[in-house]
Amino acid sequence: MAVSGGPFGTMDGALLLKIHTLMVRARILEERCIKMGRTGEGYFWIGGPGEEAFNVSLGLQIKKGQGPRYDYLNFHYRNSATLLAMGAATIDSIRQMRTVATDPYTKGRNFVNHYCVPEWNVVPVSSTIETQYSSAIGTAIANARTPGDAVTIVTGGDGGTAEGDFHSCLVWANRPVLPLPILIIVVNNHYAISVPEQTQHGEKKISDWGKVFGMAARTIDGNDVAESYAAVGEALAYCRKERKPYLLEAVCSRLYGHSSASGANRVNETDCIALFEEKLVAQGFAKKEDLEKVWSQALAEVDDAHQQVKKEPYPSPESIWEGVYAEPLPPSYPTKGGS
Amino acid sequence: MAVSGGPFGTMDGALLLKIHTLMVRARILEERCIKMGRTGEGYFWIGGPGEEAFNVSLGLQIKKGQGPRYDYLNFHYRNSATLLAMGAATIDSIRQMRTVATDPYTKGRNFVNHYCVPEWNVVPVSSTIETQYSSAIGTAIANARTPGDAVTIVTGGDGGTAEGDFHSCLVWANRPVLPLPILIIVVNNHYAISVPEQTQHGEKKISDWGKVFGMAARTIDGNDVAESYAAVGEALAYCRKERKPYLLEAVCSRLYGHSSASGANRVNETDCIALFEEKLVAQGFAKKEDLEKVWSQALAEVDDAHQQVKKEPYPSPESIWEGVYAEPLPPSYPTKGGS
Amino acid sequence: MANMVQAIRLALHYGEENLGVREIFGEDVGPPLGGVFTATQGLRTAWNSPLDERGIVGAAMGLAWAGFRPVAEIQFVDYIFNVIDLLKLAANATWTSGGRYKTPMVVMTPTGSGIHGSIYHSHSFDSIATKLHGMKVVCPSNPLDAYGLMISAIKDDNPVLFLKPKALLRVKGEELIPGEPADEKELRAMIDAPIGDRSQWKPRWPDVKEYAVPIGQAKISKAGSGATVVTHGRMVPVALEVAKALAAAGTGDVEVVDMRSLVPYDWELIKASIKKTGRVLFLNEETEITNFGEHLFRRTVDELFYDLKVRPRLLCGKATPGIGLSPALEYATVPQKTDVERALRELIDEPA
Amino acid sequence: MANMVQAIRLALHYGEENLGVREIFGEDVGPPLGGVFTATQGLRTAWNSPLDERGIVGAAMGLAWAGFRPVAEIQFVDYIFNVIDLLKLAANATWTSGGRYKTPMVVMTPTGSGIHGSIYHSHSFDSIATKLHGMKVVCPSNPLDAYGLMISAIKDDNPVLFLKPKALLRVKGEELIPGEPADEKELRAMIDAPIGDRSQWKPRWPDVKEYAVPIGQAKISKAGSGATVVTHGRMVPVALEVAKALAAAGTGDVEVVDMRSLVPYDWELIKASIKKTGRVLFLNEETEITNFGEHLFRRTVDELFYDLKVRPRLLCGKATPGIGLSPALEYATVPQKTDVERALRELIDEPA
Ligand SMILES: Cc1ncc(C[n+]2csc(CCOP(=O)(O)OP(=O)(O)O)c2C)c(N)n1
Ligand SMILES: Cc1ncc(C[n+]2csc(CCOP(=O)(O)OP(=O)(O)O)c2C)c(N)n1
Ligand SMILES: [Mg+2]
Ligand SMILES: [Mg+2]
Repeated sequence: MAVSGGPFGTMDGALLLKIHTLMVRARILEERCIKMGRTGEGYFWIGGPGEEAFNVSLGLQIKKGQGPRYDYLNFHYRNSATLLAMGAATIDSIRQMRTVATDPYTKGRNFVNHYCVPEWNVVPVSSTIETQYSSAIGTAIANARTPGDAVTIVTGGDGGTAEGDFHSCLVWANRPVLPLPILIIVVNNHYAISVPEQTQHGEKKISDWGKVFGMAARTIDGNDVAESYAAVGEALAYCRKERKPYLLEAVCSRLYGHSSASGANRVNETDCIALFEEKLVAQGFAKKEDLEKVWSQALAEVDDAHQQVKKEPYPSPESIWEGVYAEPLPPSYPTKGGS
Repeated sequence: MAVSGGPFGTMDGALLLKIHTLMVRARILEERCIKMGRTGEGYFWIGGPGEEAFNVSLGLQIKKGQGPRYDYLNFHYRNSATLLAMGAATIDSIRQMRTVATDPYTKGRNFVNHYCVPEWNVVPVSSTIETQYSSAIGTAIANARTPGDAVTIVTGGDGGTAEGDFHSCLVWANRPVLPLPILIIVVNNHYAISVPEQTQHGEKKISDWGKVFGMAARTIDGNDVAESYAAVGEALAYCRKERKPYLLEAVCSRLYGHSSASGANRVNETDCIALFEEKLVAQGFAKKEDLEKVWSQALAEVDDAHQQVKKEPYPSPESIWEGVYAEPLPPSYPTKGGS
Repeated sequence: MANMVQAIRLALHYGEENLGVREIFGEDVGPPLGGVFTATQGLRTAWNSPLDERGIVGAAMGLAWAGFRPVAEIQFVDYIFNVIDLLKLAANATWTSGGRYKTPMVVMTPTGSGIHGSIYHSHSFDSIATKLHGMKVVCPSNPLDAYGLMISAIKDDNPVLFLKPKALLRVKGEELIPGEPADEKELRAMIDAPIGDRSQWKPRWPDVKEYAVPIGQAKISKAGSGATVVTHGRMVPVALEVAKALAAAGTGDVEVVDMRSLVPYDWELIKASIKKTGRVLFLNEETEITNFGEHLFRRTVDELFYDLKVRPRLLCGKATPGIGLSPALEYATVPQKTDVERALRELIDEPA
Repeated sequence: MANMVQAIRLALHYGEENLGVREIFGEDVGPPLGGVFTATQGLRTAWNSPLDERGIVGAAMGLAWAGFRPVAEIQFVDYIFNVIDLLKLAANATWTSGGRYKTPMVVMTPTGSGIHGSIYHSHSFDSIATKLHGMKVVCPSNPLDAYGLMISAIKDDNPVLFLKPKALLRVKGEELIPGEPADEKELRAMIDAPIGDRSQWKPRWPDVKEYAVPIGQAKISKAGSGATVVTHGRMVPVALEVAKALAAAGTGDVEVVDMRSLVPYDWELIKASIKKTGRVLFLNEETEITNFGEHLFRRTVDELFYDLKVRPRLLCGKATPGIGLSPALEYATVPQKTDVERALRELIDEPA
């Protein structure tokens, strides 16, 4: 039986195994997408393998729903495990990877892991680094104006903190006339594509940006489930109650490099799932065989989904005209592409 | 005779009186420009009355010359006293205010106090708030690459620190692979046009931005000549020697409001010249009458210059085509403004 | 009659009371100033932002996605060029999300020259604005249209860029806004903040009514059969003045089309006018290398080549890096009345 | 033969050794990557910047004013839209300063579609680029021109925007760069970094020679007398392929004009070609509402109306908010070979 206390504190076995399953499902899904990129079934791949410990911990503690009484999520392109933890379907990411018309996020228009879920306040993920830290200002103002405990969450990478949008987010989050209930997350994987963080960033820790305002800020080991789950819980509780900002830096691995552009090959960094499984077994929360079953089930899930998606149609050429505006295109809008 | 030590420390009488004269000349010049705006002899006015103590202290300690072995100056539109301290002619500002062709900074094209002096490394002042903090990165890299003790100096306001360019400047100044010899100055007059600093800025002090990097940073009373002169000296010495950045916040008055758009009326804030004169007299560095003579001489100087400028021609319509490129316009460049 | 800033203020007031506008913000937009041109004076939901255009547009996007129908201001269009990426994101969010997200937000900003604004208070923005596909772009030439376009912009479920011609902001209208007091002194006393201390001041709002100028509808400001001028914003009164003078002198019968919406634009109305007159001048303030008028010009040649009596014309700004402050420089750079006269003369006089 | 990234790399090498280039930088521009397309691999003065386009362009401006002749990279033109204000400052500094400051800097950036780049790796930028008056804008269609244009860009005393067509970066040239080894395998072994650990690697540079393609000079890529296509960058090989096929089939004699420089552009050459053929198609990838081709189109009508046998044409991208990833979407949005064929057919077949 599970040892109480220990490395997982008050987290119970059911929660731990739920987290484990989500982490594995996310990993298997990303590995499938990488493969689809390699075989030419999809194009560019970018995603979150290596961030599952942190991202699942985040996804499970979000107040999910539509409108300003719920959390707003301004994500970047590595939050697949967060989406799965929120309840997203594996198949939808495979749809986006294959660019089929049934891709519910972008209709086959955007790269994989560029989500958009209005029902859960997941605003459109954009490839433009750091702009989500600017739009997060707006969703956080909406949360601030609305009675209740909903907050805005924004995620991005270490490299992106060099952009002015990160500055804007910090400045606006700390406005004396309206402090914002916003959890500002930076996932530090120590690289921006090929550029090592320590060559370009003079901050000792990214969370040191909080010192300017004396704001709540912390750096954690995002490869550790227990630390991540507790830190996200604490930070969210603070934002929800105090209606103030919190800066959370999570140090994570980047297990398949930056993206398919750099080969998407497995690298030798800490694997948060392996680490977690070791502890689960050591503490008696699970047996090795149980955990292996989780992997094979996740694989079967992805296989099924993949088979299904292969039968689905690609978007039609004419569909480019859908959604230019919220209403249909005016009849005299130029659509010929010239004369 | 002058009291040694006292509020002026080691500054000698000659230096103090030189500073005083420059401050007065700058004030009189700005007041003339304000008047020219009112009478329709010029258009928009913006400038630096109230910042003379700090700006003269800065101007006198610049390593002046052309090229990367000298200091680069990335100024905003309130540095008139710095320019005069560097040796600029009063008449040139009046030329710019009247938009005559002899305006050496911009040929009658830009607002007053938008300088540009290639011989002294004063790069073109632009109305766009905070962009000088981005171009300063480049001039500072040039200084860093060049043996010697030259540095880059950049100035701007408190409000502008909310822009991302301020962030870029801090990040690049503190890059581990190439720290920059740059004096990053923020003149805090507590307002951005009509918006009070304390409503929008959660930092206790603007110099707290230095805490992110543990960089040298300080806030001073920019209305005080002795404190300003010493602080600029210390900060410049640090940058020159250590080849590292320094963040200096100078709290100053905004004696005629934001600009002519807000009326350019005198407001009730500390007047650095009055303060300085009191101390000069109290410490025996000057008599009241001597100081009054400085004012009347400055007025005469401005009167003469103004009379001269009135005789000078405005730029010709065709001159709009000069300087589009570094070389003459290619013959087939479209110049008709349409068909 | 209300001038254009008053008209915009009244529309924003109508918007916050009746159309769900919950946040109006930007640099100096809240008290005490209420906007550098006073367009937001006295509004209940107007507030000051940090000096940060990226934060302003980012905030507007987020608020739009949350359904708050924000109206954000960029203090001058000259200072919009560091947020083109964010405007693009606002414009493409609906399309990118496969139609699932709406981005109902208004970004308003003073545009154009004519106030001795020098290099950074004289910019026009039409060609870039019309390239932010998914964004609607409007530009009124008079207070009543400003009122009606702002109400449409607020109600629209797409992002709308509302360009305010700087030089027309203080020009009074010729038609009353529905609900506006007939006496303009009374209006001023009701809604203009007093000079000096205004900390205790509150506006008394007239009971203005909904009046929408549909986005995408141009207007024939003056009918004519001899030639068409297609223009917008600050150039409308100039074109009208010239057209009326020609009519009075009996030397030309010019139709003036005020586009009002740049995108989507009223191609049907423009086309009908050109078909009728067979002669057309496209007129705007922006510089000539890649000018929005060139798009209209090209489409005219594409679709109306055989209806044209003479080749179409463009009159616009010179392709200089800026507009100089000394008046001779500005006048040589941006079309002036005499330039419009000359262009129209040539257009009319050319044998068919 | 060198491909386009190799050609650019050789030109930059020539620049740092002979033309005073002292800083080459941008995101991933230095070791180990040497640029996401390897355009800066092995260069002595290439270094990595923070992930901050504003800092990159700001640094370039400051370095230019200090005489360091920087070459800065924006990783993709899709990520240039947050620095338009800074590019404008770089472009207007000479004019604003009354001609006293020069701003010799190069900003290079991959442009256009054709690599399944989806919404943010498919942008074109021509119309905004050509509106940054004071900036020069070039865009090569083959390695030798890329080499020659980069050398001219480096030598120029004005800021130059160097647009690199993404889809052509790996396409080999048909002409040798002066000094390039004849064997392309040898070139690769000399200047391409090895796969895997490259910490010890150093390039062996061939002794390339100065070769400048003057900015402002277009080129006739294929002569013809029946119709003119004016194009640049990625559309040049497409136009050439179609033109050659038409010639081979004896169904059309098309002249292909490769602009190479967008601003200042070679109006004399374009004009002469249109005068000769009387038929012209402007072809580019960018979206159609306010498209740089529309500027050229308008000028053609202004100056060559009576030389035209039939109305001029524009073929360009559709005015959608983005270019979709699924191939059918991209192909429906950006001109493809079949579209060019159809447009040229119509142009040629229309009775004069
Ligand atoms: C504005 C912008 N600039 C450049 C890029 C190209 N780019 C894509 S990902 C990336 C690195 C991001 O690094 P980091 O912020 O650390 O996030 P990570 O990918 O490591 O999670 C870059 C430079 C971009 N997408 N957007
Ligand atoms: C990018 C930009 N946004 C807005 C403006 C309009 N503007 C001119 S001065 C100013 C306030 C500047 O305040 P601060 O930075 O405190 O400097 P100060 O004028 O007080 O010295 C504003 C908003 C501008 N010039 N540039
Ligand atoms: Mg990273
Ligand atoms: Mg200030």
